[in-house]
Amino acid sequence: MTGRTAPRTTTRTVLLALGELLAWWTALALLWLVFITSVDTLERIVGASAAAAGALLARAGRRAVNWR
Amino acid sequence: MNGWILAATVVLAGGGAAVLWGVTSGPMSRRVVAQNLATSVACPALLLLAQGYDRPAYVDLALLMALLGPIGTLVFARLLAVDLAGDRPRAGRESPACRANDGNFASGPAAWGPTWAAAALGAGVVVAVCVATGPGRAMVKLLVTGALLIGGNVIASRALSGGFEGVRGG
Amino acid sequence: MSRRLRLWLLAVGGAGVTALLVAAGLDLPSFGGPSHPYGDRAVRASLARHTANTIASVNFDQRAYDTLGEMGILFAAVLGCVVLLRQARDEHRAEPEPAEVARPVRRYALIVLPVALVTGIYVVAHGQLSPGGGFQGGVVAATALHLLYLGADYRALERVRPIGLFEASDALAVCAYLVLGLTGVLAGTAFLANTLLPYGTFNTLASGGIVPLLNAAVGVEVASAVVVLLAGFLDQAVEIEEQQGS
Amino acid sequence: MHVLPYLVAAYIFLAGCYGLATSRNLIHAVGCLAVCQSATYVLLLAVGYRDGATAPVFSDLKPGSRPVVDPVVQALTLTDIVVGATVTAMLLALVLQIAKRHGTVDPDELRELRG
Amino acid sequence: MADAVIVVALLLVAGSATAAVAVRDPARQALVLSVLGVALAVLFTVLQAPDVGLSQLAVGSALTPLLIMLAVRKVRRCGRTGDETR
Repeated sequence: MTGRTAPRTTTRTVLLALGELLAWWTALALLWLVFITSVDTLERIVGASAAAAGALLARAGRRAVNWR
Repeated sequence: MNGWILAATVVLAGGGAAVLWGVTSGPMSRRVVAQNLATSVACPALLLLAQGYDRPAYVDLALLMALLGPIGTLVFARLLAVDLAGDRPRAGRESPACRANDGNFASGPAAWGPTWAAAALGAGVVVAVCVATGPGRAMVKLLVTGALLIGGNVIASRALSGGFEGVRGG
Repeated sequence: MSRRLRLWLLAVGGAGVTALLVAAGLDLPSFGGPSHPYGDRAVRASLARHTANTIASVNFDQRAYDTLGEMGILFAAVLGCVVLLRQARDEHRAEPEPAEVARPVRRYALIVLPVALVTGIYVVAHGQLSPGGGFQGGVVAATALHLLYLGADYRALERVRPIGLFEASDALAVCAYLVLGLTGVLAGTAFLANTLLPYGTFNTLASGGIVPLLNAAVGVEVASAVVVLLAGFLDQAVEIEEQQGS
Repeated sequence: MHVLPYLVAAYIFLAGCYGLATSRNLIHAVGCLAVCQSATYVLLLAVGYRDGATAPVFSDLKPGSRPVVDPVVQALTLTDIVVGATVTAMLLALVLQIAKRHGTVDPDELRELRG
Repeated sequence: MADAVIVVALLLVAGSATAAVAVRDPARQALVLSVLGVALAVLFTVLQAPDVGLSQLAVGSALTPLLIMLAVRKVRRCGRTGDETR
């Protein structure tokens, strides 16, 4: 019983985590696009990486605060 | 010398004098409020200056001010929590009710008058500069700056009026 | 030396310095004057190398060697602070107490944390174009991390801050700056000479040759240095206590 | 107006020195040193200013369309601020060591302890 | 007339520097120092040095106050434990 519910909850948590990361990534990438003046390919790549770093930190921070 | 720079001069002179007077006299609770006010005076002044010099690049300064100013106030609110709890203005009247009700924005009325005045100043300046800029990416950046400024100031005032009451040693 | 004597000495010395400073101030070229020979040349050199932000060009191209010295000072100061603030033998670490922070403040900290990090990276990445650069952006990014201490407690900050990693990246960033300088030597020009990479299109992210790379190295170095520095102070202020009865 | 910024810089420096000499607390003395250092920023930037000019940052400005101020002193000031921050941190770490060893941060009491 | 804003910023810096020296308690001095940092950032902006202003903002508004306040807290704790053991 527990063996069957456990994978389902992990899938659910993974999906939730991915959703949270994706939401943060979208928001931060939009923020980057607002900051810059001219858009080119390198700008997009750097912005996407910065937004990814921000999203990871956002999730890490939320988990660190909620753990207790 | 154009109208924008003149407005910035007036904001700086008036707000700066008030901040200096507040931060050098009175109890600790008044000084931290004055320190918080410094951010909310300087950030609109920087926005006005950016518009006055016709340099959109200077908006970065206002953006960083809006981000870091409230963080600085949080530093004081956190590390002076014990001192502030001792001499919070009119704390005796409402402290038990306030502590029970999380998110109560009524505690410490001495702090909230300047906060809302500063928020109104920030909002007015952001709207004026946005109108002058016209729609586009630069306007969204200004709006982000304004949101960070006003949100940060309200939260910093909240932190000053008992946001760190559960903090002892940590 | 008594307090009175010290004040007299200060008054005499202060009067002398005041006289000298006022004389020097009156002799300087008047404020706002039109003649800035070095400035005009620096602007021309910066534009010739397609760097939009002349200050970044001066810092990371024309005077890149001085910036190496500045990085060295920062690195040495952090090293000194880590040594001075280490845990002594008669001290022990007390677990930091959990803190109850009001909910709006905690939420604000969690939301602004990634926003401040992205802003810091933006300031570093656009250092050669708009106002900003490695130092400013690095400090902003490092400050962002400490919102976790302000908005929650020290244990939350410790969970997302592997201090060894930051110490390593501090050293690696200094090495990266040196290696970038040495590649110039290996290519047959001078140390830290900006001749290797193409200068790129003016006012884009890849312009300025070596400037963006040096900027990024300084950004990583400053961010890690500030985190390590504040870790030392936070450890002392929050965790480390003297042994009772010592 | 021609010399006001230079005089302000001199005044800030002297005020910081007065605070350093009369300080009764080492942390306060470190703060006064930071004030002294801010005098150098004011002096350097005042030397580089040009009337009616703007910053030499060309991300939103056509090169040559407006006069610009001196970027060299700005770069010097930038280095100055970094060094100032590290000096503050280093001195505060030393003050903490003194506080731990001697239990006081008053320079006068420290002299008595040594004497 | 165009220099009015520079004069105002200079006076603000001079005033907050005086206050930073005159306020003797380190914690209160840290508050004045953070105001001094903001005033300096505004002065650098009107002197057309936005890079330097950003740098001063980054250091003066959050980093220096945090360092000083942490030092104040540690010194207070040292004093307390020292008194207890004595």
